[in-house]
Amino acid sequence: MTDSTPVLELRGITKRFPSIVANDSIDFDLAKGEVHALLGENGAGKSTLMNVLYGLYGADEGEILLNGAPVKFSSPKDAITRGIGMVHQHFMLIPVMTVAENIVLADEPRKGGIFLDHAAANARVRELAAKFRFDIDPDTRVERLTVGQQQRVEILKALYRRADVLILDEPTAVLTPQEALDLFRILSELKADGMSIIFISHKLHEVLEIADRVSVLRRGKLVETIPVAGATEESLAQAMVGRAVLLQVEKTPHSPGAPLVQVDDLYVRDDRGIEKVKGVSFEVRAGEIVGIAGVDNNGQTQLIDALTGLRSPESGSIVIDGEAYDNPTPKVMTDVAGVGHIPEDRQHRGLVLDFSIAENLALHDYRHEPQSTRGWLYPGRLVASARRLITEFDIRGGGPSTAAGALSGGNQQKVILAREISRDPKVLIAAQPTRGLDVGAIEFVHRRLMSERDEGRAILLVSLELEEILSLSDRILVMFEGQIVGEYTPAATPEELGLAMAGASSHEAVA
Amino acid sequence: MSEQTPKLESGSDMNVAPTTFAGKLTERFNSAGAISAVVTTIIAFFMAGIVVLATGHNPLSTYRAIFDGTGLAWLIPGYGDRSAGAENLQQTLLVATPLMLTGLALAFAFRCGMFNIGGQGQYLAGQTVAVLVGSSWAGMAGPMHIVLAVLLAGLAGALWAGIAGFLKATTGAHEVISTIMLNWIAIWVADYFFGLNGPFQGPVQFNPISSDIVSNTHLYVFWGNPLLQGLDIGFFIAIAMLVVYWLILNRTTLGFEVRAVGYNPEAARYGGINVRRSYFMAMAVSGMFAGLAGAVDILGWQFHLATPDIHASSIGFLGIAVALLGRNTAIGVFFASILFGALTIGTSTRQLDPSVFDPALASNLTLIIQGLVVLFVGADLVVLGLWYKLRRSLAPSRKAPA
Amino acid sequence: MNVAARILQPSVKVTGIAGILIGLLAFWLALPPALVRTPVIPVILGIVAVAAGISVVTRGHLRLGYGAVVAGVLGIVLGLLAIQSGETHLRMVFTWGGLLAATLSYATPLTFAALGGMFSERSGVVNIALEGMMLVGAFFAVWGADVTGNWMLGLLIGMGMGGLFALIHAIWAIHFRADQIVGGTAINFLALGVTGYFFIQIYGNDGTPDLTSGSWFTGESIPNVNIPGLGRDSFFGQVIGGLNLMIWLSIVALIVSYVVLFRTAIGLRIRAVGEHPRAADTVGIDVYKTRYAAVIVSGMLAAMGGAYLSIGFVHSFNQNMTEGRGFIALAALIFGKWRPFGAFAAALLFGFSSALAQQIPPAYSDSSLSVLSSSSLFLILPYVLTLIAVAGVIGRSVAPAADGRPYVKQ
Amino acid sequence: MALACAALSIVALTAVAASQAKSSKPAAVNYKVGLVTDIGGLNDRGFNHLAYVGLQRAAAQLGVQVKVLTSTGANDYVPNLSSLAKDGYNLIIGVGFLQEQAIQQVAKAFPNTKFAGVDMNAETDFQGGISKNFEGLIFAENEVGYEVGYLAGLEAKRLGKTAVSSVGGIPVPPVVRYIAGFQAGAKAAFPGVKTLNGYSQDFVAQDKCKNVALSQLAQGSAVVFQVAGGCGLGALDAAKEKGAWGIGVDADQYYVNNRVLTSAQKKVDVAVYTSILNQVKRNVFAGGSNLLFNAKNGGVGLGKINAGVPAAEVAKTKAVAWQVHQGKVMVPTTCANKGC
Repeated sequence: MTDSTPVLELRGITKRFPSIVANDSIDFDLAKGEVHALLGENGAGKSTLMNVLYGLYGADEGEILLNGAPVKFSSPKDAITRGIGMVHQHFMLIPVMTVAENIVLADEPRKGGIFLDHAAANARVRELAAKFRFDIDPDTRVERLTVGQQQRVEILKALYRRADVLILDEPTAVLTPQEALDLFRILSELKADGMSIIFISHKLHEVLEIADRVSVLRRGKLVETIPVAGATEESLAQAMVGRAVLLQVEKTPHSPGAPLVQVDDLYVRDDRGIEKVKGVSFEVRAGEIVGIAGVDNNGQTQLIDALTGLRSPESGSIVIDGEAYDNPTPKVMTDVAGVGHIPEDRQHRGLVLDFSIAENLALHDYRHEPQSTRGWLYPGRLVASARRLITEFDIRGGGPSTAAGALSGGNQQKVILAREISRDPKVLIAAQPTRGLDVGAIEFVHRRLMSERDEGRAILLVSLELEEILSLSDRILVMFEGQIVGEYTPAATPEELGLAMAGASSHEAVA
Repeated sequence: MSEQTPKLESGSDMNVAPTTFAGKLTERFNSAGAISAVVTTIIAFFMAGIVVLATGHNPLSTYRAIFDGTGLAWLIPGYGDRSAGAENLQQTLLVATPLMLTGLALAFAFRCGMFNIGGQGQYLAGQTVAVLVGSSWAGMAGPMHIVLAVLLAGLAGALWAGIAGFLKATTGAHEVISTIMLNWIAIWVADYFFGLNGPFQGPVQFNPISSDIVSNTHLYVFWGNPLLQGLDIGFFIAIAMLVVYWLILNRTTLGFEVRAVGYNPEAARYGGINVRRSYFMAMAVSGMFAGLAGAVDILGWQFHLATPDIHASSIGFLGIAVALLGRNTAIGVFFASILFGALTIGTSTRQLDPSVFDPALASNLTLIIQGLVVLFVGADLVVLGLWYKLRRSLAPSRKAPA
Repeated sequence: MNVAARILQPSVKVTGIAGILIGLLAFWLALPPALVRTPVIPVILGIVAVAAGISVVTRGHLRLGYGAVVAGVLGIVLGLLAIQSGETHLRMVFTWGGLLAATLSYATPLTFAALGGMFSERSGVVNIALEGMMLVGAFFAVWGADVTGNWMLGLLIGMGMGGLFALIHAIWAIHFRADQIVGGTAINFLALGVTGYFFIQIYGNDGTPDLTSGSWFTGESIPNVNIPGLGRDSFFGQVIGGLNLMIWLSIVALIVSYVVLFRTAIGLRIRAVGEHPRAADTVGIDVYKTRYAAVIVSGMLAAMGGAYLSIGFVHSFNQNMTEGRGFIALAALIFGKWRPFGAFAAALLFGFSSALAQQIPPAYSDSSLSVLSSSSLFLILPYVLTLIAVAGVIGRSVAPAADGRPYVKQ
Repeated sequence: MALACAALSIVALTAVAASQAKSSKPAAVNYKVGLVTDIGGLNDRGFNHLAYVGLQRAAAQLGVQVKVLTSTGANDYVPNLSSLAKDGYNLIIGVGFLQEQAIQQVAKAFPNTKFAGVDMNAETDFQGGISKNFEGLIFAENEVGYEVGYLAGLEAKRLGKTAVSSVGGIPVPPVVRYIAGFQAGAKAAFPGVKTLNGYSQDFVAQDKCKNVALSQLAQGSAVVFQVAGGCGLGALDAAKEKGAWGIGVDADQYYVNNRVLTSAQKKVDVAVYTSILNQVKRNVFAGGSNLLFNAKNGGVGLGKINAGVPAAEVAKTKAVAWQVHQGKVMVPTTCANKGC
């Protein structure tokens, strides 16, 4: 913040997409050695702006100045050669290649002009890793690394290319709190080394912790740019959302009944044969929501797969409403056991996007009366029952024969909710039920889950969003590396949960 | 509510690209409809015309001559030679019949997200069984015998394709590779069956030809001279199968499952559909259509199998082009098979005047046109884009003076 | 329990592999030079192999177990068949030198095409059009050699045309984002039509002319390489003494492909584009250019395979002379797990079984099974083997992650 | 009866030779002859092509109007034959046994049109009997096979080799007859010789025949007899490559390369021409029967013998050929010990 010319300056950047103006005349600057946070809700235009800066999109209007001189980036290559590095939200790493190969890609050390110099590549990576105290073996294949380590590979990629501007796109979204702390340490070291950093986030406390200045985007427009010193979570939230922060879900006191889900000592392997669920036991009773918190990829997916019959458990037992299901199929779990399932990826797993709403709503029931008899299908009856559900669940954007793919995310999720709930399941498993939805849709889903709980269903909620877990659950289980490492009440603090999610067995471990 | 705000960042919710082949095709075809099928065909003919021109022939008179040979003109009252037209049309429809069925075979597998290149082998399995059944049990009543031969041929096709479906379902073997292997296996097994010293070689000691099927298993010829390969009721079997295809897909739970798996196998699995069973069933149904194609050819006009003919046939491969141009719909397959049937007959040496276009070249021209059709089906969006661009560029110029 | 399972596992694997080997032994013993003449031995060995397979299957290693079962059954059947045939004829069939030379000649076009397919698929473009590109290479190599009077130019012209057809495939796959299987199918149709059309237009009823052969610089066909010092009748002389230049070139292409793909920066980039095009794009690799280059190289390599067939081996062209070899090459590529030496091994296996299939029938000409002497049944051997291999004895092979997916630049 | 007809054709062959000398254009005759090929097409370098040559000669020398139709699939046979019949062609010649059933059907439907079939034996190939408006044009391939086999045996002996071999396409009757004759001839000239035989299962793909031939050469064959049409050119190529002898088939294939020992000619062109000539000039037609073309009437015979063969052997071979011509050698039509 000492130099008068900013390292980087964006002037009047406008980027339009067919249906929306994603960036509307945005000004932004970055000083040397500063961490400048870019804050905004999903869809506010943060990633678009960074993609423009990184040469992935061309801006419709405006200009980019680097050290005071205007530049034109038509591809990431231009941005890279000018010293801009980016750590994407979804890592741009090639799983089957080694750390070193990933890092040197497109700027490889060579022998004799064409041959890849593996030794030199490894040496260079070791050297960089040592400088910033990264614990990484250049010869390991990236698919074997933890998420935190992969992120460090991404940062090394930028450092290897001698970036002096580093863009981090929601870097903590996939990290445990502990890993996030590590990241912050790394960032401050980079900063001390003279790196200028753009830090994109929608988490207020992180911004306050790491950034020097913060720019807030809302619906494609820059709302304000202020120094972090003096800002508060409330003021930033106000600027970010533009209205009062969202309502807490009204939670009625719960009165749990008989246990409907009983899982005992369950072991599950993933597709590659790796044990992902290791001896999990818990129960969910009628009329309660049990939340499973945890960082992504700690066995939640395999646990749900086992409970819904998508994956055979290695050992252990699953009992639904008193009946044991040893090796069930999805059909048995939905039809016989009465388990409803809101899958975590609604577009790839929850819906057949090319199917109509009516067909999607019938995805379980097409094989039963009255939708079909003896294999003969009655499309008219599918449409009739779809009409009812469309009204009941307030699905907007089309009629029974509209393709599900044409609906907005919120309405797609309503189709899934309608399908699962209308079958009157005893147990409802909701995985990431609000991921990628906007505020209104989130509210709808939350309210509906509460009311289903009150109807007496046993609900298992799996989410990566701590806030969601805390505000909906009656009991909270934390999953770490395939095991349940703790049970909490909704009164627990995010910090407590965060520690458990990071695998700290007790408070001493952190100190 | 903020529902209306479109999302761009986190999910690009609105337009996730379909993950499967069938999904992609359908997405394309839904947006395209019949227009692009027609445009595709026209462009293919245009490009082939350039080839014709480049090699020193007149494309217009060539196409005219081809058209005259197809017999389609018979449908236009008062045009050309009626009796020759009728005979040509019989041949066109006779060729279109198995194409319709192998086209359906390909289309059904497509709808389940699979590319069944094995139509040829399944067709041959059907032919083989039809010959074996048709040439045995001479005493059986005709209609019974025919029904039995047709059913068993369909079953043979289903089983042959089912192998590929089973392998895909259990071991994940890619159906493109396994069906190609099964084609060759079918060809050499049939070659062994009917070849010299083979177990089912016919009565002529040295000819690698099967026995003839008994005459009461010949399908009834309803148009033309039965001795001269008139049009038999196999044509109606094919038409009936178009309806069956539509019904299975749209009116049965099997069709529902097949379509769901074709569009999105993951979601189908989450919905409780047995995806592996769907793969197997889809291949089996697909093979059944191809097997029926074999049966109608044998019972309709071929009456026996000679091993050199086995190697020369390409009905199954043409089915690929038929299904693609027909957009995997029953009605599309109908028109596409007529088109390709007509092309085959229209370019035959007996139709094409050598002074207009060398018939030996013409059959290759057919292949080129088929290739171009498939090529432009693949680039459907491009075709459509050009079409809309053309329309846009025409529209303002008309409006301009106003 | 878990510990016990872990200790047991290796021995299960050993049993399975032993089962497969015993099954193969059952067949081997009935052939020269061992020439066991009693049916007892293959039957016993085969049963042992099957038993081993079943025990492995029951212990959960399905793939390995079924492999051993299949090997055992094949061992019994083939072993018994071999015993049925005349000893002298068997010796003739298994003049290993001739058999291996035939293996190489069948394998070479496959090797070229499979290597070509590897470049294309490693960059993320499925190339089902190898067949068409081979055919185009075969025809235009003859045409080029005929017109220019020089095989080198012929080869170059064939490769150029193969590259041109590959370019069409590339434009469709990369820029139009057409489905790559549909596009490839179209190229195959087109190649068949175009080569047939020009073949008849140019050469008419007489077929392609007799190409003068032999000379390195003036011949119209690709010369054979006679290695001095290797006698015609020695084993090595029979196998490699007079191989066509293209066979040696295919070995060179194999090694070069390996080095390029796995030992150079270019190869790293090609593989990156095939695995994760967006990642490659974000570090500044031009995904489109890389894919174009890889697909065109694949067309040129496939065309070399075709050229070997036409101006290398038989010195003429026939309509559809590649007869589905492109698809076999694709299978070899998958069988070989998208790796050069794996694909080469698969091509050799296919070539060997083709050579064997063609040479077995004469062995039965004076046996009680003389029906087999003219039989085409053996010709299913390579296809059955490929089917079994692809179906899983080798395990599921994983394609490059972005294979077949068009890349949309943002 | 068949022999009687065949005897007539000798005259015809002489006429061919005579008219070839001066090729003045004859007056047009109001006689139309159609030819339908099988799926091999006109450029099969085998009997379809030779039949076409015969047809062209008839057009040039007899002044008949001709038309040729090629078949691309089994479904073309009947329409091709019948469209010619409908167009008023007087004689329609089908080539190849694949058309047997089709020609039977069409002959029934057009009793006033005459049909002839190359390689179709009217006496054995048609189960239900054949109409009187059909004549078969068949060949004694075994006789010429014997002649070339004899020369091959002599050469193997001279060169100190132990074997001669044949590469068949698909084992169909003419191919088997050729090979049977070949093996008998070779054994007659060199009793201890081994006779190898293999089939490529293909009439087109040259690489398959070449591989079969290469393996035979590796087993010590001195002479490779190709009996596989276009595919067999690969066998001749193999023989040349390994410095052995090749023997051509059907046509005189001395032009293929300089290692062609001789050719076993099956004069399909002559047969087609004769059949037409019989009709136009003499009004003779072997309805319901065959015209047999054999060594006696010159319908099969040796091609050019390579200049590299010692004169004594050429003389011996010609002597044997004369014996065959005289009918003094009974040549088998099937192989001993099922050897082919």
